[in-house]
Amino acid sequence: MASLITCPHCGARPKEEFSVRGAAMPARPSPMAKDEAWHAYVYIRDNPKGRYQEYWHHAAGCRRWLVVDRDNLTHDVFGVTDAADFVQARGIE
Amino acid sequence: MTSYRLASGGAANRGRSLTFTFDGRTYKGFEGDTLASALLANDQMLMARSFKYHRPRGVVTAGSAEPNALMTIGAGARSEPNARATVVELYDRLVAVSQNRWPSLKHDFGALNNVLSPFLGAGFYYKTFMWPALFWEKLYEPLIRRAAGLGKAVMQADPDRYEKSWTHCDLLVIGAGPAGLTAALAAGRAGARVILADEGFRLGGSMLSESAMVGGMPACDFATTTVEELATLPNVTLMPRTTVFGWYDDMVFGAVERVQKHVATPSPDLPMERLWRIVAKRAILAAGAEERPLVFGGNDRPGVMTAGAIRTYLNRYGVAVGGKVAVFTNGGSGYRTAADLVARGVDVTAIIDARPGSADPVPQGIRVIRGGSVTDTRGWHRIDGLIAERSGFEEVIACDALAMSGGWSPVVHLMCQRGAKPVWSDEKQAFMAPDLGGAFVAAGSAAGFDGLSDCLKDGAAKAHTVLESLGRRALPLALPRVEGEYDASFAPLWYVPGAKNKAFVDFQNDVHVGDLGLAQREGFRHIEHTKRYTTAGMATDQGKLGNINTVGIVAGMRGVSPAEIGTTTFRPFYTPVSFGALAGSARAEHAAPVRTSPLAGWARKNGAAFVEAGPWHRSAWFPREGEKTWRESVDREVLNVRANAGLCDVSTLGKIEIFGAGAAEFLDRIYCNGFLKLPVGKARYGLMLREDGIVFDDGTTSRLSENHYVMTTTTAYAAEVLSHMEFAAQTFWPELDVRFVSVTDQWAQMSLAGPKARIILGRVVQDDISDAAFPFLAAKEVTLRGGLRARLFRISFSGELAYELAVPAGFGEAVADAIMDAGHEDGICAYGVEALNVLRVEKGHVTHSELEGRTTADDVGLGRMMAMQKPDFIGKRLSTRFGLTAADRLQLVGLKPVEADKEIRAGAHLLKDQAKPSLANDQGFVSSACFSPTLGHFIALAMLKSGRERFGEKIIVWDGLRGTEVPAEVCPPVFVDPENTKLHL
Amino acid sequence: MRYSAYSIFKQALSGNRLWTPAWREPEPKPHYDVIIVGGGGHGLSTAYYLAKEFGITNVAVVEKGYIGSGNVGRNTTIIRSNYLLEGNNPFYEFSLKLWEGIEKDFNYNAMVSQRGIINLFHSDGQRDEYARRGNGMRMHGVYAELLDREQVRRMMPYLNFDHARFPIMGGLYQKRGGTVRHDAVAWGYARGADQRGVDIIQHCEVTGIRRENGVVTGVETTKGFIGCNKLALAAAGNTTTVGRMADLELPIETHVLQAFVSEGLKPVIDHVITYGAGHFYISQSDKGGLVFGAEIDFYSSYAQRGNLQTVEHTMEEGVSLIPGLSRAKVLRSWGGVMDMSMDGSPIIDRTPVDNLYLNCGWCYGGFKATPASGFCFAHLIARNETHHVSRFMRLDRFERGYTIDEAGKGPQPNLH
Amino acid sequence: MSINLLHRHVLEDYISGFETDPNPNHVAVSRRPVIFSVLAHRGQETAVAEALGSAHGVVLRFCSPSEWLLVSRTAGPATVAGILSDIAGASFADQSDGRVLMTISGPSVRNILGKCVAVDLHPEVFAEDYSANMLFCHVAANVARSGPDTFEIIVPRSLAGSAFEELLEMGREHALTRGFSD
Repeated sequence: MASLITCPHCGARPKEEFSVRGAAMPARPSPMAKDEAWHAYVYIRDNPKGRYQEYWHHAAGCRRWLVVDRDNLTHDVFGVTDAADFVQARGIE
Repeated sequence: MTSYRLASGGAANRGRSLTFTFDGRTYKGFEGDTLASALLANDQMLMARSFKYHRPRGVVTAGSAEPNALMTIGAGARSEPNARATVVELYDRLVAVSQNRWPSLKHDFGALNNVLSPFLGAGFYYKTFMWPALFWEKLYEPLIRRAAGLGKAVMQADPDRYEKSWTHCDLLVIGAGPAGLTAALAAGRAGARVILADEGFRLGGSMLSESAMVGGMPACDFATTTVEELATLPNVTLMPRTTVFGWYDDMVFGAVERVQKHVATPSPDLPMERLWRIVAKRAILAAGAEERPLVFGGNDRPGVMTAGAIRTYLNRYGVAVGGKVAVFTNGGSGYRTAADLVARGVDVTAIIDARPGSADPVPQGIRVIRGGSVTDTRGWHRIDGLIAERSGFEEVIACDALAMSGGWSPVVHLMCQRGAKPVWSDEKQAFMAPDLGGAFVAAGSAAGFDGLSDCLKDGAAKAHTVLESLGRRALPLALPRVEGEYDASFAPLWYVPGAKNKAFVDFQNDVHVGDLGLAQREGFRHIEHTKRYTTAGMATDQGKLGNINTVGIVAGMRGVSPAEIGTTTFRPFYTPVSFGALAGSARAEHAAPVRTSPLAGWARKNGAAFVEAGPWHRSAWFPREGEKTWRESVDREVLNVRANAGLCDVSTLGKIEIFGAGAAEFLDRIYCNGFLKLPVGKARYGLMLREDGIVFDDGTTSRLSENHYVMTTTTAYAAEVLSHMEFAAQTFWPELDVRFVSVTDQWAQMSLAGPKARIILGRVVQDDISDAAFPFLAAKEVTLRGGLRARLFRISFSGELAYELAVPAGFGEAVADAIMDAGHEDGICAYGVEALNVLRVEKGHVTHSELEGRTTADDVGLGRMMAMQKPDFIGKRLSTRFGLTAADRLQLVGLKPVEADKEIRAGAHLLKDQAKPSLANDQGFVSSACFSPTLGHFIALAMLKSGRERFGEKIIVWDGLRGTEVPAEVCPPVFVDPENTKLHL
Repeated sequence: MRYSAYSIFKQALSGNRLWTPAWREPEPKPHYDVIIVGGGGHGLSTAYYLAKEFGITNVAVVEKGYIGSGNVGRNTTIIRSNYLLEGNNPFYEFSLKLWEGIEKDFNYNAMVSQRGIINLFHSDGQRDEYARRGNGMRMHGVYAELLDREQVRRMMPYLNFDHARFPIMGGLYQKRGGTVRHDAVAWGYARGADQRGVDIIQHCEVTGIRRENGVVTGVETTKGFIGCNKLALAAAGNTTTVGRMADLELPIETHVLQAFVSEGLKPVIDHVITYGAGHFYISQSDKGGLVFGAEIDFYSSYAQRGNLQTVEHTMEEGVSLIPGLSRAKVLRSWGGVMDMSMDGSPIIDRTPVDNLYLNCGWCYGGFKATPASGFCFAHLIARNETHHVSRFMRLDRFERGYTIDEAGKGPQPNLH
Repeated sequence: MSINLLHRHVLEDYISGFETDPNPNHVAVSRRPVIFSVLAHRGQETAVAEALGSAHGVVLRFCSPSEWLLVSRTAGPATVAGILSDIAGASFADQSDGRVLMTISGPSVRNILGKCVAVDLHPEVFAEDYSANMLFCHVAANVARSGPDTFEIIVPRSLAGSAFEELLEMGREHALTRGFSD
């Protein structure tokens, strides 16, 4: 994972083409949500050891935001999806 | 003569003689020599001093694991410290100098440490040098520092070039010995994209050093023939002189190629070294095995070498390391060395075999002491004898070299760099490569095979397996017949009891068996603790030679299996890599790309001084004849803008084109102020917050048509803002139809500011730009005289009547020239970012000096911009937290010095009048300060506790760093034209 | 056994055979007053100060590996107190003062070497930021100097002054900054704590936190249940994993930071230098190795290893700053697992669970904090009240809007 | 007054005065190609891609599933803008002055580009007419294969000098020459 990310639009690309934002969970709360939900969204992190979904931006490529589904201990990658698809799937769940 | 060049034999090119120097003396060697082989050929066995005790040391290996023979190679800016003589390829006029000795290699004062060694055991420095406290830094530490270290870095800029390259393959084969060659051949013939990399300058690995016959020819010739065939295959890339130093995620390997390290006069068109990132679908590690030294008393004496190294010097380089060689072994390697020596006419005085018996063939007439051991050696700069012991009887055996063989360790380093641990094998008495699931496998002796024929076979077999997993089929390889191979098996012997002298496990760091025992006694029992406490394995060879003995010895002391002790962690780099190779071409002025403004040429013509602004070079001021300081130029520019007009390059601002039916809604949520009602043809200042309610960036956005906007961002945050918007569009509000593209590079943008701006601009623009037709905040496409389409925005950072004109970048210079011509009669000047900064401070406009990642909109007086009635915008919810709205927050104010001639500088802090400087009394800080030529004194913007309630208060601007305290009056932050009359002229 | 030149002399005469273990290897007792989870620098210093300063000696430090196996043994050894914000500056200054007396304090030579640290600046804006920081330090009585380009050149003539992409304009210099031998810190605290009765229990992994009626009663470990009156977490990169056992929700994301050491060289770099146009920092150890690093790898990771691109970037910055390094060789790289907090500053606080205490969020800056972190944490555990220098390092500061955002980067941990 | 509309190429200073007869490995810079960014709106990606694919006199460079660069060396900007205006669901921006187009060709082109990009340019992987955005000499660029040994590279104008300089440096080993193509 740390050397190459396979962008669903561009193929395998080196790390330097990307910037990383952080955890892809949870979703941005609704404007009406409680303060606690907003606090948790902005500041609290699950930070699991193991499987983890993370936002990566293919800044020097297609400029799409991606979600890299990976293991943060072994650095194995399970899949890379366009963030819009991820958000849509999360919405359905 | 103790070591010497044989009359014939070896692979060095005897037809080409090379001259080199070592410590100032001139020697001769041959092309194809290493520095070590050439020194040995000249009977120079003493090559170095050890790190701690400064003991005399010779070469102990013939490869990259060498712990002793480190030298400084080359002169001046090209000198390289800590080069291993065993891998330095000899070239003509090479200059080598020994290290870590004074005054000379032969006579080194540091050897006093050797006498003091009982007091300098492992970790002694943790227990002393504590009293008196001051003495550590003033006395002890400087002494220790001077004594420590190895070679000298010259600290001059490197005259040579470096570069980096990516490459991709189906199969990377690491190591071009028997297994590597057959693996590459099998895969290459099958049509796979193969890279064969080897750290040596000649491909062939151990076959270059062995006396066996392969396929009816000497092993060395067989290797050469195979390499020649590989070279004809277009899908095979041979990479000699290339060390694969690291295995990283996703089957990316780091490798360094020494392109010109062996060249007397480097070509300027080639790099000195080249860094490769190799992306391999599969990889085979065929790095061979490392021969273990034996741990016995006096095992570090110059002339004590591994048995394999002695064979390499003999067979590959035609060098006898001694005239009378003794052998101490626990396996077949020692016997093979004896046989090879005898075959070349070198005396072998005895073979001491630690085992009671073995089937290894003994060369005729050579005495074997079975079940014996070596307990000590004699000699100082070179071994001159050893003490052999058997069944309690000792004898002195004269020798001038000693071959030792403690068995073999597969070289599995690379396969353990990503977390997998090597696996102990009782059968092999060695740590073996971990099972990594097939993408990366070991072959040959790296996989634990002993014999040459097995290694040849295993290489081909592994290639077949690997190719199959890639869906390729390889034809079976006809393997050559091997004659005269030897049995490399051995019985374990971690250390030799009864040592009468220090028995070293880590030669370079001078760690001996006693140190390991001390570490155990003191509780440093975990192998990582043992390592860190004794420094075993922390030298430049990273324990390639000694770590296995350390593990074995510690296991013995603890009465457990080496499996239970385990190894320390294998980490990059396999062998040390130069900073230069890893940095590549990104250095000096090329450390990072430069962004050039389309108006750079215009600025240069007008005499600009440039300044780095992130990636950009920006025009800072435009000195004119007679102006002695930058301030004179800037003052003139500012006054001229306020009185007449000035032209400034603002092309570096981020420019983002925004399209879509959802764009208005999107902007309304991205900015904290309202954007839904922005009319077509108008620009609006906008403030973006982070989700935590802190200001992120500011800029203007103009609506060019119903669903088409153009946004400007600050120069510094252009990339971040675009990423942020892309993120929001994609993940927050995917339902909004909005698209972005950066057009920063498309437009040359210039700000024309000053009371005469309209008159001047009117001479360049065809359209009606009267105040009525083009009022403040108008934003429209216009046509320039000459027909060029451009974008014009009536916005102002300076507080003057001002326009920003954007034209296609290629025309920027022409248009800027035209404006300067058009404005000549009205006194136009070029002005730079320094004057721009003064103008904005005078006007109280904030930049990232104020918006520094901790300020809210309200802090900088823009709180009323936040349209809290909007259902949602980024930063809305968290902006109302208690701490972000507290009354004692720092707020933007202006400052005027009470005495007009006093200077206020940014970075100063604020104190109440009469208050003493302390954290408790700290009232805030000066964020921006400048001399205001308009007002004739310094002015500043500052962040002051509850600042807006304190206008009129006298405070102290405290700059302890620069030793000034300036009384100042707190005032509103707008110094010039607070009523904004000039904007609407 | 007390360490001294005399003890070395005496032991040498008996062949160094009579040295005794630096710490015991006890089996855990059924119950302790305080259990500290994490045998790194912070956990060990907490135990040491609990025993020495607050008289609480019935303490266990439980460590899943060997002591010092975390970040205290894999950092770049820098100490300094050149912080900007009120929430940080007094704390780190307190820590630096503790460093200055540490060897006598715990009778172990950790080789505190105050060789001076310089933060180089490369633009007017950066100079102003550093001036603000330096003046903040001076206000707190912490000496700092703002050096101009020529002053820096005289001190460090080998830096790239003439062919730099980002020319050096000057630097903020703290003479009292420097380096400390990192392993010795863990060992010195461990030995000091052990001598005062603290049980250091290695190879003992916490697998659960037992609670009854909202109060912690002890920990489940690979060596069985161990009871306690108070439980203190100092688990760095593994804070979330342990915290989850008590249902803590934390503002922490775990990242990897690489560090590097070169081959041994004769002394060439006397100071600690940080590059203002990048993240590169470097010093030279007493052994001669150049110890250096740069930025984190940017993605969340629990692996103690990094990627090649970051390695290369680090070297690019290194050679850009110090051209003479080009032909020197880097020997080894490694990775440390960082508990990055959401504002880049640490947390020393109580938790929603009574008698459970938290020490985390050190990001990549925890080493220099080791003494003060242990002292303040011990203070909190012993007295149930916050030490005044750590009073801003609260867990609820995010909710209340009182973040300590030294870098001004907001709630994205990999930017701090 | 009328403005003397002299157009200036950003690589003028890097090329004029350095021209030689092209070697086998050569990089040629186009003086004034027409380059547009094209964006497909939500749900229109396929339709826009199809429409762009059938446009004449232009070549299409892939940037993302909803973004392309449209390049023409023959048609004028007005013509291209006209074509694009007719495509429903597309927005576009003229980038002709914001992008620099260079063509590198020769027997060593893959060796040279290996030092500039991370992507595997083997013809089985990166075939003719394939294009994508990628880092090229530390700069975000678009790279397309236009022939067996020919690649077209589009870089942002402000960074073109840096990228071009580095390309030349990486080409030294293979005697890379430079020039304008027209």
